[in-house]
Amino acid sequence: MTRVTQGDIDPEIVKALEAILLVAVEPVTVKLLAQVLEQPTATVEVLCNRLAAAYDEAGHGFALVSVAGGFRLQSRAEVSSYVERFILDGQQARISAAALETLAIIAYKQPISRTQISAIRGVDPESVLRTLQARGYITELERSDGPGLAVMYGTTPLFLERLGVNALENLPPISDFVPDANVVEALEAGLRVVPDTTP
Amino acid sequence: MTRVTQGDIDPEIVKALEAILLVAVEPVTVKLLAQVLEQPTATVEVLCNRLAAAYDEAGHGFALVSVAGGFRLQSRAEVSSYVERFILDGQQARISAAALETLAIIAYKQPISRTQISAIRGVDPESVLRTLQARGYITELERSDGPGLAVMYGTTPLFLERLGVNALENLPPISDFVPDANVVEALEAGLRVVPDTTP
Amino acid sequence: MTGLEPQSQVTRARSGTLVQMPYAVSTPVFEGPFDLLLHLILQQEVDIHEVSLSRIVEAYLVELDKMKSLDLEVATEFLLIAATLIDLKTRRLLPTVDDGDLDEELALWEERDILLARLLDCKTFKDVAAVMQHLIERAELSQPRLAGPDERFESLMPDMLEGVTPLRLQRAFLRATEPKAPVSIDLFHVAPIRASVADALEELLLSLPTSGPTSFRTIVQGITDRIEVVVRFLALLELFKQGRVELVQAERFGDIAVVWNADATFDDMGAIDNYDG
Repeated sequence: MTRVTQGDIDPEIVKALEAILLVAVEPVTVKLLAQVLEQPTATVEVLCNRLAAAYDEAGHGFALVSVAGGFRLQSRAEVSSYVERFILDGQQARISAAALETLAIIAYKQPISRTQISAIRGVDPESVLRTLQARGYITELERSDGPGLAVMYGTTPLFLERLGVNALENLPPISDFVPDANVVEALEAGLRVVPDTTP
Repeated sequence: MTRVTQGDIDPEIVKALEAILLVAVEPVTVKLLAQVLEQPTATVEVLCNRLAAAYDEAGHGFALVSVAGGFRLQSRAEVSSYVERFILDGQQARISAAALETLAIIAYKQPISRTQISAIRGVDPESVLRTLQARGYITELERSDGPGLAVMYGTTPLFLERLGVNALENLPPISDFVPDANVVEALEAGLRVVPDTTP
Repeated sequence: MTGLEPQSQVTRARSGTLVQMPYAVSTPVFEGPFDLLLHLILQQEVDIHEVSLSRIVEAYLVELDKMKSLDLEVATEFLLIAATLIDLKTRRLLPTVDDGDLDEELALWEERDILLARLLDCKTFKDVAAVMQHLIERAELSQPRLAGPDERFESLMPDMLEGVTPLRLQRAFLRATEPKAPVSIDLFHVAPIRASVADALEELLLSLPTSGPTSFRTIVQGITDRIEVVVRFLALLELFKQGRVELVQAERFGDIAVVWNADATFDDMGAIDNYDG
């Protein structure tokens, strides 16, 4: 990394930059990077370009590219055939009940954060979000200004397309919901004053 | 990347390996990598380890680690403060002491039933089990053959991932935790039947 | 009770603590009877020579009170352990008594060994849990790559939504958002429990001398709080140990006959008055 940090830049900043780019799921703007790294945007811009060049030169299987107004790591085009094979070999065809529930919550409540989903389902949706995002059914909506603010999720046009629906407004309404019998029964049993264990 | 491909390995394979690791969303087994790269598993194993060492040596902000039975790219711990600032939303809800103790029992005694856990802890673990299952740390294994067909619990790959451990065998041996002599003595003294007549 | 009343209660409960703390189901300082006993012994707050059983009981009651719920399993386990402790204590305080019944003696030893083994188990997994916590904290310093393949590979993704209709999606949403029936819901109406062995002793000392022969079930008749039953049982054991009452249980799980021992002296009464519940 010494080649990247020529001049007066702390090598720690380059390390941090690489770490952030690795964990980022969407392209990261130079502005946001500058904020997190506490560096001038010009410096960050230069660093990103140097890093991209260094990856190219070293012949890594990944590349740092400028896309959609930000920087992101992606696999290198020349080894795409391997990546394709990997995706096809590791695929899982059917959606799980948990994933469908999470997807439904996002569809009806978007924009919604991971914490909010977790509060509704009582389950941390992390791995499900990974899957749904990898399949392109959901996406991170634009983060509000500044680092550390909650990522909000929403559904994609692909999601609507696969569901055969024109627009979100055309999803079946959920306002007239009445709990069905077994739910009411379960709740009633829970509230019974005398437990069933009495002989 | 030349240092990684010393010997007769095609540099293209290392590139492909890096590209696959970059697009993977969970640890990739050496077996799957070998299949996609069309290389012997032994070769892939060596390659992964060399790649991990090369990343360490070059001082990258990311690392290749062996966790939960596979390899994955992750951000380096030493720049965690920057990464945390970048993804505040990703904070895990802390796990309670009760849940952690139950998880420890399951990790070391699996497959284990709810009744068996209850016998060890003196507390019905039902709600804790539900929490742990909801978070994906434990799963129901096959039912035991005995009467009543008790549900048996075991830990999941996600549990290993969260602990940063490669396999159950890599957890510290339980013998390391058997209370030492003075603790045993203190407990024994507390429960002694015959009054202490020694001076 | 109609179907709608409980639902409104549950909704209220959900908007309260349940939803806000989905993982904090129970985080008392002491998680169960072994945990508490382990703590008391290892802190050497209790020397079994002068064991203040009431202190263990009160400490446990305080924890139960904090939990704002009373678990039958917990109460039962606690009762068993308390009984064993009293038995051990009695045996220690009366070393010169000729141990006539060898079976009884062996049974007590066995009880005590089981208790010891369980305490050791408890300690072992407590320590393991601490190490696991450390591992988790260390692992959390590194975040995994989760971005997945970029859009160039989108067409390769199998359609997981095949067969998923808008109606199925709606049902999944309703399933996900429907009020869940928490197990502890039946405890919301329970008022905070106030119970101590000292109070129970006082009550028994007032009633037993004049009541004539009675039984445990009669004493706890009409009492619905399990902990109220527990403290009366412990108070009876205390009186038994002090020779104030005779206890006879004809069969396992049978009722316990309670007979006041009128021959006891007034000195003993003083001792009971000082019982530091």
